[in-house]
Parts: sequence; C-alpha cells; structure tokens
Amino acid sequence: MLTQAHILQWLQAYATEIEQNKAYLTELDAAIGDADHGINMDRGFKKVSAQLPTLTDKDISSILKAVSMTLISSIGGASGPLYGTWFLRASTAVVGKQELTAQDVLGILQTGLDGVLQRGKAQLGDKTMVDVLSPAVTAFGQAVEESKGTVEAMQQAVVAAQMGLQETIPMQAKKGRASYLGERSIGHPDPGGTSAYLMLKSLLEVLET
Amino acid sequence: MLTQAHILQWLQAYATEIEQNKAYLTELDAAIGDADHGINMDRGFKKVSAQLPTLTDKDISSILKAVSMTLISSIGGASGPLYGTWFLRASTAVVGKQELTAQDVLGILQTGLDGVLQRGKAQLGDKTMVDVLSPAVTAFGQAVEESKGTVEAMQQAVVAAQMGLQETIPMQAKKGRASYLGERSIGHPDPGGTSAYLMLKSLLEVLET
Amino acid sequence: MKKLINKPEDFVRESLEGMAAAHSDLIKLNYDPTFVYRANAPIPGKVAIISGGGSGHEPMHAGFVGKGMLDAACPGEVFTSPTPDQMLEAAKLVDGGSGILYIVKNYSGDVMNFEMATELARGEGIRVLNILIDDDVAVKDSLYTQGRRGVGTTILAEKICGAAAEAGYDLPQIANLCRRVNLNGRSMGIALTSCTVPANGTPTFQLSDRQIELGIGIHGEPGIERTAIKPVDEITEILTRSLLEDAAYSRTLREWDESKGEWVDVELTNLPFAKGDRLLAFVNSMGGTPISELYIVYRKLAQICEQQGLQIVRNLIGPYITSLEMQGCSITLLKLDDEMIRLWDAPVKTPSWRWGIS
Amino acid sequence: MKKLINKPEDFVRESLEGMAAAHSDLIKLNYDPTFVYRANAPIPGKVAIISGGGSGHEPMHAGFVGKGMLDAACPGEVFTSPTPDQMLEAAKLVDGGSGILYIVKNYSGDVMNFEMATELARGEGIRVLNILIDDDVAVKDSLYTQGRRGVGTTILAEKICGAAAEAGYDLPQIANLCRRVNLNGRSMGIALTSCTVPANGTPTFQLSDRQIELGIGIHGEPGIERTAIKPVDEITEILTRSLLEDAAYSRTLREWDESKGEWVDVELTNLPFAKGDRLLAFVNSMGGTPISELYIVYRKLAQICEQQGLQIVRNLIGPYITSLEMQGCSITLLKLDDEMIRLWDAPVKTPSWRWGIS
Ligand SMILES: Nc1ncnc2c1ncn2[C@@H]1O[C@H](COP(=O)(O)OP(=O)(O)O)[C@@H](O)[C@H]1O
Ligand SMILES: Nc1ncnc2c1ncn2[C@@H]1O[C@H](COP(=O)(O)OP(=O)(O)O)[C@@H](O)[C@H]1O
Ligand SMILES: [Mg+2]
Ligand SMILES: [Mg+2]
Ligand SMILES: [Mg+2]
Ligand SMILES: [Mg+2]
Repeated sequence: MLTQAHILQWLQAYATEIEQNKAYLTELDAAIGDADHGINMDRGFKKVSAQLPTLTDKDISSILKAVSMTLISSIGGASGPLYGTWFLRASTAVVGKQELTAQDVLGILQTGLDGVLQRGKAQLGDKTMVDVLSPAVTAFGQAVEESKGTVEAMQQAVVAAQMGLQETIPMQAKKGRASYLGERSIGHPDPGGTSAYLMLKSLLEVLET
Repeated sequence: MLTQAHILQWLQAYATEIEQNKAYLTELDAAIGDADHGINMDRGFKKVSAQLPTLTDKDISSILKAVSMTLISSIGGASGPLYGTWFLRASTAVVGKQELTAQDVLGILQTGLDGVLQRGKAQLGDKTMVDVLSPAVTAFGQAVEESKGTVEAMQQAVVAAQMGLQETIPMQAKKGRASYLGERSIGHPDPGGTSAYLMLKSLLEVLET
Repeated sequence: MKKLINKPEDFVRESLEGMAAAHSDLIKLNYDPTFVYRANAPIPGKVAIISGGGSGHEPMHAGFVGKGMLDAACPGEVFTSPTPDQMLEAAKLVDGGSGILYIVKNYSGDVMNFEMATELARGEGIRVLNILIDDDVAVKDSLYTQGRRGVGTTILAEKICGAAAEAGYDLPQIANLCRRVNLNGRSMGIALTSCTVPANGTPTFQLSDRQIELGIGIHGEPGIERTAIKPVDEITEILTRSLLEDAAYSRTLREWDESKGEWVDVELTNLPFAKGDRLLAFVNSMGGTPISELYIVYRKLAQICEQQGLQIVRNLIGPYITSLEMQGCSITLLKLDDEMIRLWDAPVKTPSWRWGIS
Repeated sequence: MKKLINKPEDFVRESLEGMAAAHSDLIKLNYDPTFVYRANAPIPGKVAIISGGGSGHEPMHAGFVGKGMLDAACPGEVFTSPTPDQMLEAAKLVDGGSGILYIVKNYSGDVMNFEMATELARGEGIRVLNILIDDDVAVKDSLYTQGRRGVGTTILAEKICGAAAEAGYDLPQIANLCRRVNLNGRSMGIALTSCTVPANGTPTFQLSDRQIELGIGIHGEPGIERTAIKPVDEITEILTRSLLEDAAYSRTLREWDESKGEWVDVELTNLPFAKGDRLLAFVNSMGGTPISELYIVYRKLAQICEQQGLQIVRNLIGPYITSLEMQGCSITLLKLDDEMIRLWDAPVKTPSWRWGIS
C-alpha cells in the first residue's frame, strides 16, 4: 500500500534528487538543448518542497493537483507543461483515495503518461521523457498483471525506465529542442528522460525504506 | 652635403623601417594607448612610398611639403598632424635649396620640432615624440656649433634621440592617450617617440652608406 | 562568467524593473505572475496582442510593448518559456473586449505553455487565438524535428499585427494577417561565440577561435553545422542563399478553431521567394556583435538581393532578437505587400521602436 | 580574432557602404576623402553640424547624420582620428551659407586634426567654429594629462545642437549651446572585456575572468584602475558616485575666436550636480553588452538618483557610442534645462534615431 505519507516523502525526495542533479541535468541539456533543464526542474521542485508543509493534511489527489499547479506556473519551458500535465492527470486517477493499491499506482503512471503524450505529441523513439515513462508504465502494468505488489512492480518499472533512458542515447531526437541538432543529438542521454527516471527512482526509494 | 637623392632614399628607408616595425609600434601603443600607432604610421608611409616616384624631379622643399600633405591626409590620429606638421614646417626651412648643409639640416630639425610643439603643446618630459626630437635637435645644434659635419652631427643626434627614447620609459605621460593611464603609463617607451627615433636613425643610415 | 548582473536568479526581474523604470510612460510591470503591459491597457474595443518567450532575447518582447505593437509581453526565465498563468493573467488585464492574439514562437515549450494558456483563457470566457511563427530555415523538415523555430519574423509579425490592431482590424483578421506574415518570412543565423546562461555560469557550447556555428536558434543551442570562420561576405552568401533557395515548405501547425471550440491541425505552406518580390531585409545581432559588422552583412545581402532581382523596400538592422551576449547574426527576409508595408510604416512607440509619433 | 568582416583594411569602408545602402533616403557616402552626409545637404540658411572621430564607435557618428542632428560625419580608421581633408571637404559640401560647427571629442588626435581643418576652412572663407567635448570624469585633472576625454555627452550635444540648427539658431548661438551641454555633462565607463582592432588582430588588453577595467575610454585603451568583478549594483554605484561627487572641474580649452581670427584659450568650469537637478540619464553599451544588462544598470542608477534628490526626466539606454565588440558600459548624466529638453525632444530622423517624425 502506498500512503499519503509516502507521496509527501517521495515529492521531498525527488526535490532533493533534482537539487543534487541540477548541474548534471543542465549539462545534459547543454549538450543537445539550451542548458536549462536542471535549472528549470530545480526552480519548480524548490517551490514544491516549500509547498509541502501546507499539504500535510490534504488527500493524495489534492496533493498531486497542487503540485501540478506549482510546476505549471514555475518550471516553464517544455518540461513545465509536461511534468505539470503528468501530475495534473495523475491526480485525476486517484480522486478520493487515501491509500493506493498497485492498480492505483498504475493508474497514476498510465494517466500521467497519457497526458504527456497528448500535450507533447511525442512518440516512442523521439528521444524524450516518453522513452522513459512509457516502458516504465508497461513494466509496471506487466507486474501488476502478474499480481506483484507495488514495491516489486515499481522495481521493475525503474529497471525499465533505466533501460529506456539508456536507449535514448543512440536516438536522434525528433521532438523538443534537441531535434534541431539532427544527427548531432545522437550519443547523449535525453535530459527530460533523465529527470523522469529520477522521479520514478525516488518513488521506489521511498517505498523501499 | 645632403642631397635631394638622400632625401628620397631616406623617405624610402624610413617607410621600410616603419613597415618592419609596424607590429612593434602597435604593441607599444597597446600597452599605453590604443594599439594603432604602427598601423597609422604604416598607412601614411605606404602612401609616401607610393608617391616617391612622382617626386624624383622635385626640389627638397617640395618633396617635404608633398610628403607632409600625404601624411596629414592619411595617418590621422595624433601622429598624423604631428608628423604632417613636422614635414610641413621642415619644408619651409629649406625653400629653394638643392643641397643641404649641416646648418640647413639643423633648420629642418629645429623648425619641424617647433611645429610639433606648437601643434601638440607638449613639453619636454610629457612622454611624447618631443622627448626624442628635442634632444636630437640640441645634440645636432651642438655638433654644428662645434663645426662637425652633417654625418657626425646626425650620429650625435641619433645617440641623443636614443637616450631621449630610453628616458621616456620611466616617465608618466602628460600628453596624448597615454596620459589617461596616469602612473600605469610608467615603464613603457613612448610609441611616437620610438617612431621619431626610427625617423632620425633612417636618415643617419642613408647618410652613412 | 563576467556579466553586468547581481545574483543570476535576479537577472530577469531586475532587468525588467530597469526597463519599466526607464519607460514608465509606456509600460508597466506586473509581479506574480510576471508580465509587462501597456501603461494604458486595456484599450476598449481594440484587439490585444500578447507575445512572450524566454528571457535573454532583449529587447524582444518587453521592449516592443506599447502603442502600435504589443499590449503585453510574458517573459520566462532565461531561454525558458514563460508559464500559462503569466499568459492568462496578462490576457485578463489587457483584454479590451475584442479578444487576444497570442503570437507564439514554435518551440515545444512555448507552444505547450501557450496552448495551456489558450485553453485556460477560453475556459474563462476570454476570446483568444494562437498563431505560431516558424521561420527558421536551418531546420530542414518538420517530420523528423519539432519543426522550424520561430526567430526573426516574430517581431516583424508583432509590429505588423500591432499596427493592424491599432487600425481596428478584428481578431480573425489579425490572426490571418499574422499567419500570412509567418508564411512570407524566412530566417537563418550563425554564432561566432556561445553565450552564458547566468544561472548556469559556463558557456553553453565551446567554439575555437577558428570556428563558427551555422544555423543556430536563439537559445544558445548548437546549430546544424560547425564550420571554419570565413569572410563575412561568404557567411552572408551562405545565409542568404539558404533563404532564397528554400523551396516551398509545408507543415502542420495547431491552431484553435473558434467554431469547433478545439485545436485543429492546419496545413500551411511557405512559397519560395521569387524575382520581383518586395522584401523587408532584417539583419539582426545576436547581442554581442556590433552594428558596424551588421552593416557589412547588410552590404553583401543587398548586393545579392539586387543580383537576384529582389527589391529591398524596407530594412531593419540592429540587436532586436538576441541570445544574451552571443556574437553572431541572423538574417530575416520577409516578402511584403502593400498592406504589410502600410502597417510596418504605421506609428509605433515602445521602449525599443519609436517612429511616426512624438 | 573572430569578427563578421572581410579584410581588416576594408572594415570601415564596407561598414559605411552598408549603412549608406540601408539608409539611402537619409545619408550619402563620399569617397576620397571619406565622409557621410545628409542626403539633402546643403540646407540653405541652416548652420551645419559636423562631427567625426575614429571608427569602431558605431552608430556614432555616421548613424546620427540626418534631419535634426548631424549634417556630416567624418569617420577615421578604427580608433584613429580622421584627417583634416575629410573635415574640410565635408564642410564645403554641407555648408548652407550660415557656417559650420565642428563638434570635437577632446583626444589629442581629434583636437589637432579638427584644428587643422578649422584653419584650412577659415582659409577658404568658410565660417567654422570648433567646440570640444570633455566629459569623462575618469580623467581626474587636466594639468597632468591631456585633459578629460570626450565620450557620452558627445552624442547628446550632437542631438541638441542639431535640433537647434534645425530651429534656426545661428552659429554663435549653437556654439554656446554646445559648450553649455558639455559643461553640464559627465561620463564614466567600465570594461568587462577588451576589444580587438581588426587591423591588429589581438585584444588590446587582457583581463582575467575575474577582472574589470574601470574608467576606460572608448578606444580599447586601458582604464584608470583594474579591479575585481563586482555585482552590477556596486559597479553602478562606483560609476554614479564618480559622476555625482565630481567637484567643480576647471580647465583651459582652445576655441577659435572669430573677432580675433585666431585660437584663444578659454577657461571653462563644470559645476557639480546638485539636488533638484533635472537629468538625462544615458546608459551606454560598449558594444558587446546586451540591453538586458544595461537595464539592470539603469535600475540601480535610477535608485541612486532618486535617493540623491536628482530627477531623471529623460533617459537613453543602448549601444550608441561603442568600442567595437567590447563588453562593458558607460553612464552619462547630463543636467537639462527647459531649452535643452525641448531640443532633445525635437524631431530627429537618422539611421539610428528616429522620433517625432515619420
Ligand atoms: N514534445 C515533447 N514531448 C515530450 N517531451 C518533450 C517534448 N519536448 C521536450 N520534451 C522533453 O523536455 C526536455 C527538455 O526540457 P527543458 O530543457 O526543461 O525545456 P526546454 O527544451 O524548453 O529548454 C527534453 O529533454 C525532453 O525530454
Ligand atoms: N600633444 C602631443 N604632442 C606631441 N606628441 C604627441 C601628442 N599627443 C600624442 N603624441 C604622440 O603621438 C603618439 C601616438 O600616436 P598614435 O597612436 O598614432 O595616435 P593616437 O594617440 O591618436 O592613437 C604618442 O606616442 C606620442 O608620441
Ligand atoms: Mg532546455
Ligand atoms: Mg594610438
Ligand atoms: Mg529552455
Ligand atoms: Mg588612435
């Protein structure tokens, strides 16, 4: 079972992860983008982190929605609307729930991904966060079908996410700024894919402790 | 005796000297000015050099005057009017002369210097070409008084010019761009003083060969 | 990193504060969310034009807010699209009852944020249309990329649409005009040096003293090709030929359909330039290139246009859509018609442009 | 050296050709000797204003030739004063019969060349006066130096005197006005980077990534002090205090005396700024600093002026008197009176400035 407390811990853990990886994410973006992804994400998740104390008595869906509003109005760039939409849509998947089953978590991951796809129109293989989020959903779904628990499903999702991230390296970008580079975008991991992987990894770490 | 041919040779020799020292003079000017003295002088004396073939049948005064007009309209900066005035005034000192005695050469050096002083209002010790031209005139005048010939007088003038140039190194500039540097102008030879020294040295070399 | 800034995180705000202080007769600055708006907004009955995008491109866009041009500009962080709440609040404030045109550069971030803002504004009953600018021919196709970026044509569209709004055009007319400007404009740029994002502190890319980056955007991102520095006439030739030889360019862009009340995909095509075309020629500094060098670029550009039978009837030369302190330039050519010329010449009074008016 | 140029020796000519091509309705370019003049010169009965100086400071001066400002500009080689023949021929061409004012920056080269030109023009029966601008407070005294350099105040004097000429002032009136502008203006600048003279190919000075050069002129020459980079608010404070705390400054300048027909030494004094003064505040880019940073400088400058009871009634922010691609800025404060404000606001139409006019 994934509790409201897990969600709050996860958001805090992810905010910390982003802060620690701010320079790294920005460096990845400098290689194939405009050198701001870490800065953008850190700006947004610093706000989230500051906001968390005001959310301690809110339900999970409300927390996710509040976070989405903060991200939408503070990240900007491509990642702002995408992460914002991910959290906004995720919040709609768990309305009224106080605790989340593995099925609920799958709902979050799936609805979030759908939102990102709708907003960004990227496809698998375009070298975006979709290449990380999508295999993670598939893996998680498979685990759920095999009646695995949330932690185990999440472990498999993170493994798939990491593989997905690895696979962005040889890809040529077709969406986002990196696509302008054409073949020069090959050979670098996708910055947004990297931050998406960290998001899932943070959730797993919270669940495992 | 200093002939019209000497004058033409000297102007050519000096133009060559400037061309060879273009980078050096500019470097000196970069240290305490605006990095153009060699470029300025070379622009002017390239024109002079191109003009020389048209002057072969002119008398000395006309040659000096024609050169002054070329310098005035092509060097610009501070050195343009100063060298231009030097040659212009020098030309007035030898009107109608076909050959120059030591006394005549002294007239050139003295009148040229007077023109520079009048135009630029610099005093001895201000770290300008005056600190080279002035001791040279004095030394030449002394030699003439001692009834030395032109070559010997010129040798002493060049020695004095060289000492004058050395003495500009510890000076703090009070005229020209270098004066803006205040104490930071100390420790560098004056660019215009250097080109003035080369001018006298070129004349001596022509006389000695 | 050496810049005339205080703390990197205050760069955007302090720069806007300085601009607002310097031009308080023309513009005002709103905080939380951040946007710059015309001092006398809203203007009843006039369509309002709003633009926006990352900061670091100054004077674009805030420098173009004022009479005859923009009603509001929404600046994001450096090179980062602004957020939907900025665009929504700006729309609320400047709406004169005749609707709003969002002029949006075709970057994934700008597009997505402005789309969200459009949806939000529509949800609140504000009439908003949304036109994309995608004029950068360095991006060859739209199938394998995000599509062409919006660069120099953006501010030309802002001027022309701003004048149209002032002249009483209605919202669909202005949206059509904006689309037409976009379909007649092409741009391409090069960089001699990278720029440094203040919050980042190190140059985004490294170029040796003999290299230039061809086909750059305006966010310090690398271009399409790295090549050896050449005489500016050759560089100008490469840029100009890229614009003149660019074939018909078709792509699908998303626009809001008012009758359907939803996003629709619109198929649009730029036609190539042709002999006899009347052009606006725009030579733009990326920020760190002095105007003396821009004029050398213009010199060659004018020669090529003349050889090709193209007539430059208006020109614009200066640092107007920049990438911080980057050295380099871009060339934009816009095919004009009588209406566009009239609107280009119409009075404007903004922090950056001021003509035809006291 | 990476620049948008062809051969270094063609830099000045090609840049002027580009400017003339871009603004053929406003200006024309004369070759041999080189100068830029108003397309409709001479204007009968109007006093003509001529300025000039080394190139590399674009848009100054050629960018300010046109209605309401200069009648001609004489550009020298990069950072090198132009020559008397340029100034003489320009005077002959633009003389409308009411005389010529030469506005001259107080550098030894400019002063000497313009003096020679004045003598030559006077010799040819053209009525010329010659006013020096020396506003750079970084140069402390005139006893041990060439005296203060002419920087930012120059173009303000050009605008104000140009408007006066347009309004029908006669030559002595305009010379008096020009002198008054000079006595009311003070400037100081800093550099973050050096610039590279094209013909030279290497930077004129070297600064580390942590150093700035304080009190620079506009020719890439080193300043009065090298110091560590600081937040821009501190830099602005240093510059502004240097202007505001500058005491009365007296010096002797040479002017042509018409009645005597010769040069006379004139003793002149700048009075310090005082509470209640109305100011024009001019924040200038040295060429490579983007406008976003200039606005941060302006923000602090406006705060300090307000604290000190000084009223900024006009401002000017941009790259107007530059040193090639140098990064850095200068601040000029000019005390205004009603007449100067009226003349500042008067219509102008030049390649660089255009207001109050179509
Ligand atoms: N259309 C899109 N769909 C999905 N993800 C996208 C899209 N465009 C960009 N991204 C993601 O956004 C990341 C870049 O985010 P960021 O650098 O913050 O924004 P920007 O590109 O506007 O500077 C990319 O690495 C990519 O993962
Ligand atoms: N007022 C002056 N009187 C005499 N010599 C001067 C004066 N001003 C400058 N100079 C000389 O001119 C030289 C600089 O010439 P140059 O670099 O060509 O001109 P600029 O200083 O205008 O760049 C100085 O080194 C100095 O010798
Ligand atoms: Mg980015
Ligand atoms: Mg010099
Ligand atoms: Mg970005
Ligand atoms: Mg010089």
